[in-house]
Amino acid sequence: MPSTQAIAPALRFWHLPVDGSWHGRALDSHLLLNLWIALGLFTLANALLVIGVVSHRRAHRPIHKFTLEYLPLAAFAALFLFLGVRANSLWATQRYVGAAPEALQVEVIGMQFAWYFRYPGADATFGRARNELVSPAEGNPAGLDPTDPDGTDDIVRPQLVLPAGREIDLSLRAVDVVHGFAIPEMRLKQNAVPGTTQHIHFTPDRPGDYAILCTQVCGLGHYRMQAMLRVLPALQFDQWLRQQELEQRLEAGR
Amino acid sequence: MSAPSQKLRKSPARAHRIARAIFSTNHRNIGFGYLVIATVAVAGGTILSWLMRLHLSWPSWNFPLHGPILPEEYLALVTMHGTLMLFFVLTVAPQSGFGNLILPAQIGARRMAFPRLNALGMWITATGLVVLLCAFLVPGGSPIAGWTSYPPLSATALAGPGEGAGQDVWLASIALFTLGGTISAVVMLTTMVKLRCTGMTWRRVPLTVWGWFTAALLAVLAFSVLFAAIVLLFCDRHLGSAFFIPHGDVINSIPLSRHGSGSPLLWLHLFWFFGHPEVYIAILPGMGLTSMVIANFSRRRVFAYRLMIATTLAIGFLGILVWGHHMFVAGLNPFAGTAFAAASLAIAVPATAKVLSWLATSWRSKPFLTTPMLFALGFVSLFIAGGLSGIIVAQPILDEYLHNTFFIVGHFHLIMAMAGVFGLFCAIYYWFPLLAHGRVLSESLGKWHFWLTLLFAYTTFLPMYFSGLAGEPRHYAQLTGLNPPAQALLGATGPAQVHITIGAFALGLSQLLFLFNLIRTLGSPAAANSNPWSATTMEWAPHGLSEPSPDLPTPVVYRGPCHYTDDGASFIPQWESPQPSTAERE
Amino acid sequence: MIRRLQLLLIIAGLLLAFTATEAFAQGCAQCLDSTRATPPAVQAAYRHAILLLIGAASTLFVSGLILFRREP
Amino acid sequence: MPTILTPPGIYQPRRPGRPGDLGEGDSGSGRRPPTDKRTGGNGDGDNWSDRPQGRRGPRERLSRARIGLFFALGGDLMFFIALVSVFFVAKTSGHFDAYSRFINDWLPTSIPSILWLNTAVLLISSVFAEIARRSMFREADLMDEWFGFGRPTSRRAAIWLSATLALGVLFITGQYVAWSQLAAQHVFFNSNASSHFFYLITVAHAAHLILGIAALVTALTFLVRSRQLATRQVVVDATVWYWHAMGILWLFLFALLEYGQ
Repeated sequence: MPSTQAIAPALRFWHLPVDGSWHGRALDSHLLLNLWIALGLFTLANALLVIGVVSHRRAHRPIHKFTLEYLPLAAFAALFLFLGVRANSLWATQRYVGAAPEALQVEVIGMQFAWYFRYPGADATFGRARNELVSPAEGNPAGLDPTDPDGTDDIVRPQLVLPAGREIDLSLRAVDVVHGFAIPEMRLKQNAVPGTTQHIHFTPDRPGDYAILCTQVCGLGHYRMQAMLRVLPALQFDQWLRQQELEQRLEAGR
Repeated sequence: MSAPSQKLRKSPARAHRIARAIFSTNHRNIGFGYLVIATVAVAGGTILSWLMRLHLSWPSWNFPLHGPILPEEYLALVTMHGTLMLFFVLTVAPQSGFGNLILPAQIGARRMAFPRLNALGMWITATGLVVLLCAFLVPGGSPIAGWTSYPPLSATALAGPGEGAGQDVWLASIALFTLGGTISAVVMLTTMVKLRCTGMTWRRVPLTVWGWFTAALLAVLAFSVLFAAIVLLFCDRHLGSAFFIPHGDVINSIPLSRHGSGSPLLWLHLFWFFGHPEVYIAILPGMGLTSMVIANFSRRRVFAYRLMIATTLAIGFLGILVWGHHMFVAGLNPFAGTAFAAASLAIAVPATAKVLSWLATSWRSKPFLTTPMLFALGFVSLFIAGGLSGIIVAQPILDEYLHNTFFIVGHFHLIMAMAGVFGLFCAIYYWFPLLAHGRVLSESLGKWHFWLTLLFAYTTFLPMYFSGLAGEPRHYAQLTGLNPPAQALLGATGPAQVHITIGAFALGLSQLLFLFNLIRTLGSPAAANSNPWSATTMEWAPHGLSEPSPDLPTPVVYRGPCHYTDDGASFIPQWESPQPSTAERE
Repeated sequence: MIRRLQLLLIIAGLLLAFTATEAFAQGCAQCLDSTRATPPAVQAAYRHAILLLIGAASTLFVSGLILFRREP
Repeated sequence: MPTILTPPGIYQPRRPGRPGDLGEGDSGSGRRPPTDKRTGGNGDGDNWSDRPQGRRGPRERLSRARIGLFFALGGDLMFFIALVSVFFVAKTSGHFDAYSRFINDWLPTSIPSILWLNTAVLLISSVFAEIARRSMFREADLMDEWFGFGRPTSRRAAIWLSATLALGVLFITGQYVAWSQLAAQHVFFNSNASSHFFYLITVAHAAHLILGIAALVTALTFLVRSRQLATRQVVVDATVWYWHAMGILWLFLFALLEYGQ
């Protein structure tokens, strides 16, 4: 699998942002392969079209051969099969199986028109959450149930902070309408459908700030429904998390 | 009481003519009616798209008499643009419009089956368009949920402006559309099955008819499913049911307390079960026409004619099985994603066969590069440009990055919108002599029109691929004032936005050339030549399109279409009897 | 020739459909906690619904085609 | 542009065409007996094989109407298929409560037993309709009419069709009774998930039956008014096939509601 530097010029040619996740490399190389093939076929087909039309001599017997009818077709079918199988192996590695049990659990809550992110806190279990209780104004954007002790140490933030190099298991929730959770620079996209929980897992490996977008039209504020993903080196992340837990404990104690 | 009768007595002929036009059951009037519907819709849709582009490129620009476009207004523009163009242009014009105008003549019938039903279908569709346009006037404005109207956004007025009366009007309009479309499809199917003239065996049927036939079959199957979905959504909106609304859904911190626990995914399934066949309904007639036109002006038989029939049917059939590829990241089970991807890539094979046939038919044939031929070739080019990206987004893992970005927008605008429009222009230039008493649209103006349209089609829609690859999502009212990383990511597409906008305006304005051509030609005197393109199909036969009357010879077909001598110098149309001796013997 | 082609295509389509629908389901297939996963009953229900739609539609499509072919 | 090879034009038989006559079948009075299923002339200057396909007399019009009806009903079937598939999903689906337990809140609606009666009524009406349809094609009576001895077919058919009409109206009334019974038990459309479907399915089917009743009325008026035997045959035939389709559809929907919940 080529490194990011190797395919950087290609990415730039196709206006693709550089990716910051492990599975992104494979996805990029497959995407680039597809794009080059598409570009090649587009040029070839249009060239054939133009040449065939402008050529001055008329070929007397029109071509009607079984080979000409089915061989190219078979070749294309093989090409599509190859691409499909290659794509599906990537799809399978990302989607057929869930995240490893030791992956960092984060819950993503989408609502008109903001993303919130919930960390399980010290007890590593999410507290009960109910949509009816969701109210960002009263400082409870996740709809935490106050009667549930597990929820007291849950950390809810409007910004997603993740450690580099560790697998992340996101579980997507939507409060009101369908939202599209997308991090283009992580080559990640999954709709958050109200009433269901959608899981998606990935491993960020390039520290930095990335954009989290909503990619499913969700109302008049759709275009400004964004959040920031900050990927920190593992140590800094641990510091950050410990600090958040501290703050949370203070809040709960109050 | 007496006033109207007075008026009638003043101009009885005029009133009579108007009444005849309105209550006419003649398939030509009905076909023209459909074309009028499509023209109104395409004009409206184009203007809406211009407003969208202006706002996307210069968000802070104040429109005269209105001020800046608000985000919800932008979404309303997107929704109405999509609905007008897809439902009332790309479905109505090629299928119902030219279907009614040309189809009967092409199968050697002088009329459609069930003429009254046919007229009813046209008027229901027209009502649907009027109702849709009313969405601009209702309080709250037109809907903002996009042409796919995903619930719960479309399921309650709480979800945003335009989701009240506007969404209801939208539902009513689309319900009418599906009704009219089904009626028209049933009429066309019966005509094609029963009214083919003597000798028009299924092997001799032109590919255009195969396109219409497959599209009509898909319409009958798909439209009623959409109608069912609309009924269910209406119940959710007004009768307190919860087919598409999940349990404990809270919108604007107001709980929608409903019995039962539905799922938005249910709507996605029903909608896309309709939505994907709909795409083929829009493009299949164009494919058929392209094959026939390229063959006619290359003076060659269609390369692999029977394979082309098979691929038309295969594309239609597989079109029923692939709707899930619109839902790869919408919460579909990943295994289902694989299955739908396989079916979608399977469609690429018959589609490739069609492209190969088009290339092989025109290959070194020294064709007559008339305007219809140029538009047919343009159709091929655009079909390739849009189809290749279709193979990319058919792969779930790549769709995970490209879904709902402008890459998709570019894809379906090239393969469906632009290819569809080129098919329409090809049909207009090709069949104009039939519909306008032998007048031929000016070739020089037509060629200018073609080259400008092709150039600006690519100028407008190719850059969308790149802005999509850069990550620009659909339905974004503006790409400014976002949070810093998003701004850094999407702000980069600024130049592309301006480029696309300019292209869109140029594309729209170059159609004025066509209007001018149309008006000028209609002003010119009628011509005599009944078959100016030396075509072989039945609609060009003497009296091909004339009214049914007992004194006209009954059409008889003796061979398949596209019989040309190898040097292309001469041809034998379908209606020429092979051995006149038998005729004398009778 | 074409009959064989059509038959092949239709069979291929049906096979595609029905092998595919084995996996058709909704919701969360990757949840670590089984309480959040979509219950198999629901997945089966979706599977049957999709099979029903595909089956009915393709039958009608083919029968329409047969009607067209049966007329001379 | 190239020249056209023009063999001499083929012989075209000219029919003495009445203005406005598109060769639509034939009025039962004159020319060929309407029971004659052959296409192809028998000497009387009215050679139907010279007519384009689709205009070759009553049989052609009949099969055209039937095929149109087939496609229309195919679309209609897809409508109900969509409803039923949603029914299957809604029946099993539920939600997770606060304690992460899966709650399936589907309460089967108790089907009023009068629906059994209605089903029987609908079946009998279908039988009557079939008798009416058959009687429109009984050859002896058709020949009678052709020879001008009154219109026995239409009289007999009209009686049976009115019986069908009566039973159809009875069925709709029965459905109404069923709805009011449920309403008396405070089961309304939006009571719960299954009641949605009960009302949705029964009302949708009732709407189709009301269309059928309108068609029956039309057919009866045609039986009384129309001069053309072929037209009467086509109208009655199409109406009755529609009626049968709705009867069969109801059997499936009723089985679904009775046993499918």
